[in-house]
Amino acid sequence: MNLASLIEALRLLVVWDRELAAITFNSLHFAIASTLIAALIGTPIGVLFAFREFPAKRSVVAATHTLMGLPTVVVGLLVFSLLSRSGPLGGLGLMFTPTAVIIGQAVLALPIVVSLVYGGLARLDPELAETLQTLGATRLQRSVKIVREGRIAVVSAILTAFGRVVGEVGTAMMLGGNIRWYTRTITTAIALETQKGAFALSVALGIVLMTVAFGVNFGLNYLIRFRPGNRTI
Amino acid sequence: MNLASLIEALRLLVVWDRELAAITFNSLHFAIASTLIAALIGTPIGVLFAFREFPAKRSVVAATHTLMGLPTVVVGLLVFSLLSRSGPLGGLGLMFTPTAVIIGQAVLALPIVVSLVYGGLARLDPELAETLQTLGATRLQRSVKIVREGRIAVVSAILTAFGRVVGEVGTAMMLGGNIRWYTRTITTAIALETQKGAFALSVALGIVLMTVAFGVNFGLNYLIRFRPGNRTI
Amino acid sequence: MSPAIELHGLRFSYPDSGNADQAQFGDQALLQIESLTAQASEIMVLIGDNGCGKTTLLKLLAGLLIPDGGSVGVHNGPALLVHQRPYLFAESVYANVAWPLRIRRLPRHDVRQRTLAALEQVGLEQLARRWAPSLSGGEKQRAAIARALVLQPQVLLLDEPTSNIDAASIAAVERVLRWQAECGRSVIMSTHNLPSAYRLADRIVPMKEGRLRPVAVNILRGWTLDPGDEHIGRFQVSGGPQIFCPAARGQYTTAVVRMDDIILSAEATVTSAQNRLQGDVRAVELTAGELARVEIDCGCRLVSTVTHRSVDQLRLRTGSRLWVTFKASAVELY
Amino acid sequence: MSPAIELHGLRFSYPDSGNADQAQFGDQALLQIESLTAQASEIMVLIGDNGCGKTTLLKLLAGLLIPDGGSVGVHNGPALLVHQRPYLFAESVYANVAWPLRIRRLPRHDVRQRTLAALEQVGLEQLARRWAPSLSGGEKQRAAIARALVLQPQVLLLDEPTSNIDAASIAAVERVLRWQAECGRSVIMSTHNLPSAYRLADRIVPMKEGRLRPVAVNILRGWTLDPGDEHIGRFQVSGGPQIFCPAARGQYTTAVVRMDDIILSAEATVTSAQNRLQGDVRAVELTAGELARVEIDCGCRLVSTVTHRSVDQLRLRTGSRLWVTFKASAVELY
Amino acid sequence: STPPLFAAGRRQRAEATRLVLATTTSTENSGLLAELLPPFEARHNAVVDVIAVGTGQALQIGRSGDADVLMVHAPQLERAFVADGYGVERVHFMYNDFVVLGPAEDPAGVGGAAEVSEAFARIATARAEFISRGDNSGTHVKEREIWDLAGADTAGAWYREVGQGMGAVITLATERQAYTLADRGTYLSYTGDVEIGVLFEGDALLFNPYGIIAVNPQRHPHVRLELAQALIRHVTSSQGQALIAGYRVRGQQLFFPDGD
Ligand SMILES: Nc1ncnc2c1ncn2[C@@H]1O[C@H](COP(=O)(O)OP(=O)(O)OP(=O)(O)O)[C@@H](O)[C@H]1O
Ligand SMILES: Nc1ncnc2c1ncn2[C@@H]1O[C@H](COP(=O)(O)OP(=O)(O)OP(=O)(O)O)[C@@H](O)[C@H]1O
Ligand SMILES: [Mg+2]
Ligand SMILES: [Mg+2]
Repeated sequence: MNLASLIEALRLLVVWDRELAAITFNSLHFAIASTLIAALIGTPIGVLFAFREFPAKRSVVAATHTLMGLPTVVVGLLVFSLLSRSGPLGGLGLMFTPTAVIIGQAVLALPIVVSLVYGGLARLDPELAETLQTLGATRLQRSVKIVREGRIAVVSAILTAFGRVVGEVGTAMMLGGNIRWYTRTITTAIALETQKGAFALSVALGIVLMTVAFGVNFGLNYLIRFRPGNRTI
Repeated sequence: MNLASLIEALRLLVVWDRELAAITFNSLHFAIASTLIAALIGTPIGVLFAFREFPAKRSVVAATHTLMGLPTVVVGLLVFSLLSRSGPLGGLGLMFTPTAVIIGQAVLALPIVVSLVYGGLARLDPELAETLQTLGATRLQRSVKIVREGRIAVVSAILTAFGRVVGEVGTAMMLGGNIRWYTRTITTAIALETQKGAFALSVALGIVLMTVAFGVNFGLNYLIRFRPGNRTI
Repeated sequence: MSPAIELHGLRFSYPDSGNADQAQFGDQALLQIESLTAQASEIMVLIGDNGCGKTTLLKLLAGLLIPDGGSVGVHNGPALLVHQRPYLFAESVYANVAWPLRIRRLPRHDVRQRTLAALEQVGLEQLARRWAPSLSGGEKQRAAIARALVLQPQVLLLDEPTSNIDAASIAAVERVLRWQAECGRSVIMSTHNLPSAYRLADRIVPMKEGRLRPVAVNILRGWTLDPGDEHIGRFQVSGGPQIFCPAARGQYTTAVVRMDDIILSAEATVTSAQNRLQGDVRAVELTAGELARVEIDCGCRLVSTVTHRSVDQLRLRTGSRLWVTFKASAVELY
Repeated sequence: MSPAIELHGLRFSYPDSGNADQAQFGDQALLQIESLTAQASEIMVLIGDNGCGKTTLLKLLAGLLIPDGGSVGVHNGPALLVHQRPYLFAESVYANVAWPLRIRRLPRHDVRQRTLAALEQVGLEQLARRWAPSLSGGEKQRAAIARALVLQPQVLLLDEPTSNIDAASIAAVERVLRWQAECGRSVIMSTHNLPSAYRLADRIVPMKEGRLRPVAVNILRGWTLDPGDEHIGRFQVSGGPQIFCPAARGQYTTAVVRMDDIILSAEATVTSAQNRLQGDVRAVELTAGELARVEIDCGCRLVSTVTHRSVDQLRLRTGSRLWVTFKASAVELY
Repeated sequence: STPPLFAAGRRQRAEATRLVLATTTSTENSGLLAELLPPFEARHNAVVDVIAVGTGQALQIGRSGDADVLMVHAPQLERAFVADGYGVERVHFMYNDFVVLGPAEDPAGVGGAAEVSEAFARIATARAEFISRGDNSGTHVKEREIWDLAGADTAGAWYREVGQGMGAVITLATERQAYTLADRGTYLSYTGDVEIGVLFEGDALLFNPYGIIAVNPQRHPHVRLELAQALIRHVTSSQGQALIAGYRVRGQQLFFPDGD
């Protein structure tokens, strides 16, 4: 890598190349969809972990925490063996489609959401749960309120999952196949361009990726984290 | 992938193949070393973020949080451009050595440790910091105590970083080069074997990876998280 | 009147409190209560040393802890607990107090009205728009009480509601609690503030090391009369006799006669003690340690302890007539 | 004696308290104090309504908040604050209390000795091995006090140290604080417990809406004498006269004479008021609202308020002799 | 050095000289290098660290000086590499060939084509799905060469550029039942389920020569030129050539010695 590739990278960004746009769109599409799925399923589970006792909870929590580190290639392998033509769900023909990537990335994001939501909420005041119970809230209402009180933890969990998923390359590559115009994402493209020795596009894509991540984070942080004193009745 | 590869995978595990052992050792070596470096540098920074005010703190914190999602390939690219023979640190000849991988993975782990430590500690009781101050603790003593009080958050941050690093493939591949007996890790080996269509070894390696992650987590969880009532004087 | 709360054979220990804790009370449960009932319209006050189990008992009554044995029955809907260190949601004071109503989907207008009314009851109407975590200690406590009041619960449990609260607000809180009882609701609270306990309680239940002690006695309701004299006061027991008490300015509603200071005699002997009432023995109960507990009806119920020997000498039986004598200074006003 | 704490022209507001808050006190600072000093060996007690700024002032004195203006000077080392809702570390009670010593690298033996001594002072020696978060409310409060005492700070700040604490432990805590003052240390505390305040305070500083009010007066130290009479008591002011007070059993150490109940006269008129003392005017201070504040030395210092007209009629000047009269019931014992 | 708990590597690194070989994936993945290198390592007390990447990246690594010697199969790119002064000399030492893979039904009728350009033209006409490596690898360069010759327009959804290694492309082609161009070595050593077969082979255009190049020490002084040249001598020596000729996977010869 040298100065020339950096300049070329900036040129690509300024011109906003059509292919760059398509790749960025794919990355966002897959990451947002999968994070959303993981958040919808994972947040309630995290709340459950934090405020309910059940047998073997300790082990289940530790297991979930471990699954946070689920290697992308393992998830790739797993989902591959399900969706492959020779696998049980082969008939759906989902292999190497956007859907396959989204499924894989959701699997990746789920334990992150669950574990971080749990971790954050478990540190809330133990009297919160008692207060909600004594005020006669239903289970759903309690969960909603707990999430609201622990919103920093929840948002940060979801953002972490998004960051992980948008930046991962293993499942996107194994399940999407890095097909141009179709399943190619920023990270698989970077991997490809690096393979080719074409660092300019890699750098441009890297910059886009970081910008996306920064933008999303700053926006959400601003919206949710830094408005504690909402004083309207 | 089919039943045959699964059986072959189990055979490899039972026999505990010499190469499997070397690959596992590499993975652990790189991940532990890099996580340790990131923990030593990142924990104090996280404490600082949580309990000290400084200009533009909001932005710095949000930026760090974003860097958690630093794509492995971007880190790979970055460290590559530094360590390459044609880069500023080329003279050290570190490219395609374990050291290069450890540097890359430490870069990857650092924002994770900082951001999660910060996130966890920021949720501690605001009176903790005041109590430490009024009891006359030095800055170092305060930090140590805060980390102790927030040890769940800190341990979980470090474990998360470890999990991320042990399961990542981008930097290990780009900086280590997947050299047999030398820089080949579980994840790069999986990527290689999958390329060859050799799913058996992939699966075996995947199982080892998950076992490592589970083992480390269970152990640490047990040691630190679940002994709150240490009643000895 | 049916009991609002019934509790029988209750046993409770914290699960992982280890042996270090248990050592304190031997091998027995941390909390062990044979029987306790609270009536509707009654204010019951738990008092006792730190760690005697007041908070634990209240949490059991609120259903927040599950007893190891025995039964806890709350009639007329669940009991609502205001914690010793209340948790306020990270939103405005108004939103905190309105929340229990909002989750019950009450009309917006009702929510507003009842919330503001509750805030006014605890004197926080000025702070409705404030962000709850920034309240001062006592303001937080009062906000939590308002958040409970807004639901108009049939059984209200309060854990040291008046600690951290200033005198004026204590009066306001006491007024509110008395009003709750008058509306037919039960109030059970713990406190270390004895004056407040005497002023409020229909029944004071002392606790010690996880056990109930005999309820406090000789608490007389009424009003102080214009002293007339500089150094002696008079207290009109409602529906009962006037008694002499220390001179005191201001209005008091409660007189407590110290049990040990009451002298029983068969004849009306002349002493310097100002209070001399004739009454009938209603009950004699021999207790451990050579002492007996005698309950006398002399217009108002008074209880005294005497030795077993005195019981024999005075021939104390249910129905016996006798004289009850005590000094004005044996009376405390609240 | 040099002041342990000096404070001048202090102004403070919370940074993002928004306009809703400020509205309360106009555009002025939340806390605004012209001057306040505390001596070594002095116990100063802050009293006032919820939200009047007691906690804020204590945090400013402890250096935990930075004033917007003015100066806060603490001599003899930093002031140590025990919070209103103390934070205990998630470890044993012993470890909590020992921690401040351990970080100062004291020898193991000293740590042990001083820690156990501090625990004993607050009556928690039995619970040394307990895990701090599982303590009851009052136990937590006392553990936090022990953790501060162990350092033997020259200036000790306590925010409502006796709320949540049972009567016996309050007595223990009061004993400890008095001992601190006797050892030449300053104690500054806030409380809503007026009896405790009167018993303890060398100076009571009332606060209102972030401002200091004139300090409370007519607080006399001494001891009660054997009553002899049933309905009148006597209180010996230490180094001063005996005064008549309501009959009361038990030992009291403090008598407070209600300022408004003191009558000043040029002649020794005969009234039913029991207390009649002759004294010299030490100061006359005309205040707003047609009232004057008169300080009289009659063996003990007493302060009374009279109208401006009375000042003229009685020709009150510094040095004038006059009679001070008040009823026994104008005296409160603590 | 690895501790005894985990099996030790081939050789004690400490005493050996390190030579970095950047190579195309086919040589490493097929297992050839594991046969070819040990005798060399033993003789020179060296460790050869093999970095298996696409030809494009291998050349890039050589350009940045992070490898001492390259083993690649894109003659045009190799010649440019040497011409630009990055390599000392390109030495041709073996070859194999490319084959066209596709589903057994052969919907485009590739099997009947006379030459490979016609086969590609038929795929384009039928708009049958074709998986392209799309990664500047030797295979990709060859594929583009054939498309140009066939004069076909590859714009369209049927033509899928995936930008992955040969093995992954074979997997993809299997999953999608699509056509692709692969080198015979990788195809034969691919051990997964392959539900596509060789439909066309044997055209002279499908000749796949492998070259070995020492990185130029004038550009990168740290390069171990002598050892690199010793390796080049080894692979072109009669011993080396015999090892290449003798290497079999499932009874099939993958590479053919062709030392200059
Ligand atoms: N979670 C817990 N685990 C173990 N022991 C506990 C726990 N909570 C309280 N205890 C212990 O149980 C006993 C009773 O506690 P409880 O809180 O009911 O006392 P309390 O009467 O409310 O005291 P206070 O007046 O100080 O609030 C105490 O000894 C206390 O230390
Ligand atoms: N962090 C904060 N941000 C904004 N306002 C605050 C904050 N903390 C306290 N206040 C407000 O400042 C005022 C003074 O609070 P402070 O806690 O000093 O009162 P206090 O005298 O200690 O009351 P209490 O007796 O209830 O403890 C109150 O109106 C309170 O609501
Ligand atoms: Mg309690
Ligand atoms: Mg306060």
